[in-house]
Amino acid sequence: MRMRNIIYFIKEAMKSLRRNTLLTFATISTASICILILGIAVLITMNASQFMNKLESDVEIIAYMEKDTSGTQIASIKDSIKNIAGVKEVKFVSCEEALENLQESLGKDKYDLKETLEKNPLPDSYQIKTVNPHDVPEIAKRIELLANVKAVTYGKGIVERLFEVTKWVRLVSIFLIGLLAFGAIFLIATTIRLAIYARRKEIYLMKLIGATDGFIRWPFFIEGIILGSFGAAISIVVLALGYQSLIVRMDSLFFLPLITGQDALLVLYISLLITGMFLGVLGTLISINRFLDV
Amino acid sequence: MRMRNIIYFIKEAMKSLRRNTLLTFATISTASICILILGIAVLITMNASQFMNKLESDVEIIAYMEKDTSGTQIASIKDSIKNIAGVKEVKFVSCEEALENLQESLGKDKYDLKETLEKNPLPDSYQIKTVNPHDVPEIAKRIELLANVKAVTYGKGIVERLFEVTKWVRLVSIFLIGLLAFGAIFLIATTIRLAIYARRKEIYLMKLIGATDGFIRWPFFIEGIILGSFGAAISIVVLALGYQSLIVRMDSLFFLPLITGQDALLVLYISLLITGMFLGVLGTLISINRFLDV
Amino acid sequence: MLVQFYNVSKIYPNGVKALDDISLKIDRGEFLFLMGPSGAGKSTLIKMLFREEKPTRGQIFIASRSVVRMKRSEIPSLRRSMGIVFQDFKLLESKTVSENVAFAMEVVGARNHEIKNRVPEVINMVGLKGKEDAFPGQLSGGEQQRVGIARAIANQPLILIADEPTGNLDIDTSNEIMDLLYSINRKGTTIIMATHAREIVKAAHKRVIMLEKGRIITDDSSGDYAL
Amino acid sequence: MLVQFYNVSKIYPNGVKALDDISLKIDRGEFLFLMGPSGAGKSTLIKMLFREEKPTRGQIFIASRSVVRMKRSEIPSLRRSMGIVFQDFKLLESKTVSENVAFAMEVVGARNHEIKNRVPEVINMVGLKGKEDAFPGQLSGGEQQRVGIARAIANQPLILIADEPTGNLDIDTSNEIMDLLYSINRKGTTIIMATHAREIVKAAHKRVIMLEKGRIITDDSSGDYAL
Ligand SMILES: Nc1ncnc2c1ncn2[C@@H]1O[C@H](COP(=O)(O)OP(=O)(O)OP(=O)(O)O)[C@@H](O)[C@H]1O
Ligand SMILES: Nc1ncnc2c1ncn2[C@@H]1O[C@H](COP(=O)(O)OP(=O)(O)OP(=O)(O)O)[C@@H](O)[C@H]1O
Ligand SMILES: [Mg+2]
Ligand SMILES: [Mg+2]
Repeated sequence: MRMRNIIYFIKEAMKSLRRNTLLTFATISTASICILILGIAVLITMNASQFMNKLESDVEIIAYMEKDTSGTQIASIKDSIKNIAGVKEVKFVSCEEALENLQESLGKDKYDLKETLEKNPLPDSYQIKTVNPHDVPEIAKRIELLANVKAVTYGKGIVERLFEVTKWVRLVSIFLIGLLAFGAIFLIATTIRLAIYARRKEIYLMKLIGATDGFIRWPFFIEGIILGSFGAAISIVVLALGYQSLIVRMDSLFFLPLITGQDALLVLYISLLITGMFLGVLGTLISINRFLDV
Repeated sequence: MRMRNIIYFIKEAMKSLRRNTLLTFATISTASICILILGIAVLITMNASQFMNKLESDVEIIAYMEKDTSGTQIASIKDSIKNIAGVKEVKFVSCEEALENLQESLGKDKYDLKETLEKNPLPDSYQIKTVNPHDVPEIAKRIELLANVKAVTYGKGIVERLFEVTKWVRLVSIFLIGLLAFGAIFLIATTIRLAIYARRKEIYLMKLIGATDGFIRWPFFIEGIILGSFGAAISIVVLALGYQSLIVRMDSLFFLPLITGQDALLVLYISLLITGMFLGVLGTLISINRFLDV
Repeated sequence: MLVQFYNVSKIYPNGVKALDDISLKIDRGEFLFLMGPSGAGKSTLIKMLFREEKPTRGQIFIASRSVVRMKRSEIPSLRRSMGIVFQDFKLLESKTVSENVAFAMEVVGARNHEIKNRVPEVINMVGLKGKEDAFPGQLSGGEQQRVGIARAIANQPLILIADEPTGNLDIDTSNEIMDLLYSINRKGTTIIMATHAREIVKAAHKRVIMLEKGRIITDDSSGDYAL
Repeated sequence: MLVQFYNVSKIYPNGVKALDDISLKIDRGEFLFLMGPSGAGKSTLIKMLFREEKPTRGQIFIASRSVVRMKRSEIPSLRRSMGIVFQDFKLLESKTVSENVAFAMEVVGARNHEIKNRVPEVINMVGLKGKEDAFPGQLSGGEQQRVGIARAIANQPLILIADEPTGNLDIDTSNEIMDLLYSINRKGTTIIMATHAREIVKAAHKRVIMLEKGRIITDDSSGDYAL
């Protein structure tokens, strides 16, 4: 396509956007609402996913030692555990620390366990984290086989439940994002189709005086791009401002941190912009052809 | 309005729905997608809210007795606790049961605490549930003042966090439902406006040959009602089928029970139907007037 | 006096002066031709009668009611007292020929059996028997124009306003339509007709008003039209 | 031979037989009037030429190319070789008078400076100077019709097809437009014009084809038209 034509088509597109105000307004606002909702859904999913990763990564294995294991044996067990593929971190918890923790969980300063107990009934132990939390049950089984390991726990039951929950949350959110994306495509395409329908006689006439399909399509395409990206831009501004103020307000929830990485957000915003542009063109593409057959 | 007119307007509406297939299809599908998404959001919120209620209602106060409290004293403490306003349930846990529970949490059959310990270090206690979980900190304070109560715990810190989280989840979901509802109104109204825009010349002409505003409006209103409720009906069918199959599939998550009460669902579905109808009329109402001023 | 124009001027929002100080009286039962070159203001004058356009200056009375000061809610009843043939037909695209004619009667609240009888009758009068179920898009130009005429006469209006009603008709069909209009006129309907068809006007011997550049240049009641 | 019709019939999807076994030859440079009563099939015949409608039976050749068997992608170039005045004008509502005319030139890929020169020229030719920036909705019926004519002649087409181009024009303006068409014809453009204006046809002494009920009833090359 020659340069002259591109300029011509852009001019035509701008003119028609200005003259069909109702159609322009309807399409831009539809696009921005759809993309805003889609963007919010993606943000929520991103945050939920980060939170679930955090929950999952908290899952750890505790391996209890036999009561009469010697210091060197304990050290060699550490090496054996570290050698298991998928183990990320191994931390030693002495029996004294364990008692301290137990004391704490029962209510510190209320009962003095050490006072009540003549000797510490708890064993030394290792806390083990895995690279992939889903490997926990597998790795726990292998640690249990090591010499001098008396027992292994990892919140059996609870962990499986947690994984079951996160699996479902992920599935449902993918499904929802998919549904919203489909909805956005469909709604934007429908609005564009109605806007083009309102101008069907114009298209018909253009064909009658000899315009090629391409000649008619190009300005509509450019309109689609402008409408889609303009709508997306509006929604991105709203989303960015809203999310920023949410971050400030939810500061109290330090234990439930929101995604604040500017990189991740930037990627999201750019993707939304591209989505808008793409939907604008796609909507035009699937709508205009049925009016071109003259 | 006379009966004859109602019948006439309904006939006109049906005819125009049949003849403007593209507009009919666009409006129905927009309405059904918007209402489907709104319905899914409400369902998710209802389930999340039920889940959060369950989490919150799990919060309980444990009141530890002094070691040397007599049986009658313990019984009288129970009465004192029950007399506190807002207390729902009081359950006695003897020191033996408490030890059993501790044993369990350390890994049953791995350590025999009873064997290691010479005497039980744990006290008798009461587990207390409140009518409103948010009263827990307040009530805990009052229990602590009772005679023979050595200490009171209720997961301080964790409970406050839980309440903070549920507060935010509730806020965010109300906001989202609001946004989606607004989006649905706007998108449906926009589609209807475009559909009416495509027929603006017809309306203009009707006015020119002497039709009153009401005479023109009525068939459009009826169309709005039909389109809105038909769109809603489609989305309700999809929603009901989808949710039913989800209930079956998520059966494994017995600890995260979905709302299955047919009453609650029926109320939801009927509300969605009314919403659809209402949006159809509202969209028509705000759209048609600007084309009537001839 | 049925229609009175007092010093009516019309300046469109874009500054075009379409009518310039028009004063005019039309009697009940008259048959009036409006002539003049393209762009003289004929359609503008006609649009004033049923308030599609409002004059910029001046007063218009129809049956002693001021069309200019009329409330919005009174406009429908004004229009219902008239039958209007539009220069560009203005048919309802999504209704058939019968439905287009019936619609005009439904608007005035005619009874069902009246509509059922009258619609085929007027369709027949304009020579469109057999086209009852066609949509406007399936008709020739002249056929569409005649649907517009049928619609305008269906309600037996007090005033019939016709803007170039024979522009797309051959001479024979034109003559048939004119005969129809004369007979309606004889039954008491006042008719105002804008036209370019000199042959018709010459043969009619009715009052002719010539417009040019928005002004009345001749108002010849005798109908001895000559150009 | 520029245009050839061989036994062309057209039956519309609703069963109406608009053309019935039409055979016809039109030479390069001819000026042809199509006449006949309303609904005779004039517009249908015209629509065949630029393939707005396809014949149900028969063959049509224009400049030796079959219009019937033409591929979809060849249609634009066929239409670009023609100028078309439509019975219902078919102006672009959202473009001004100038833009409407310019658009027809942009479609054929004319250069910018050509467009800038030619557009005011043809607008002037049809007597619409001063209306360049008006939108079609701001024009009188006859002015709209002349925009359609200006658009059709802008590209100096090989064939000019005009469907009732003077239906909304007074006699003086009609004569000016006809003079314009004759001069275009003299420069070599073939003109096919459907009309009801007997005065024009009588004065022209050109070939006249009379249609009735979809059939050619007379084809009078002498132009000694009489009815
Ligand atoms: N809506 C409008 N806005 C601006 N100018 C207009 C409008 N309608 C008509 N005009 C202008 O007003 C003048 C008179 O127009 P009008 O339609 O009354 O002419 P007319 O006598 O009916 O002509 P014709 O015989 O061609 O139909 C013309 O110059 C026209 O361009
Ligand atoms: N799209 C269509 N579908 C069905 N029938 C049609 C269609 N277009 C035209 N007709 C019918 O075909 C016949 C010829 O129509 P056409 O438009 O060719 O007439 P015409 O000679 O141009 O008449 P006019 O002088 O009134 O414009 C008419 O009876 C008309 O009703
Ligand atoms: Mg006019
Ligand atoms: Mg025709």
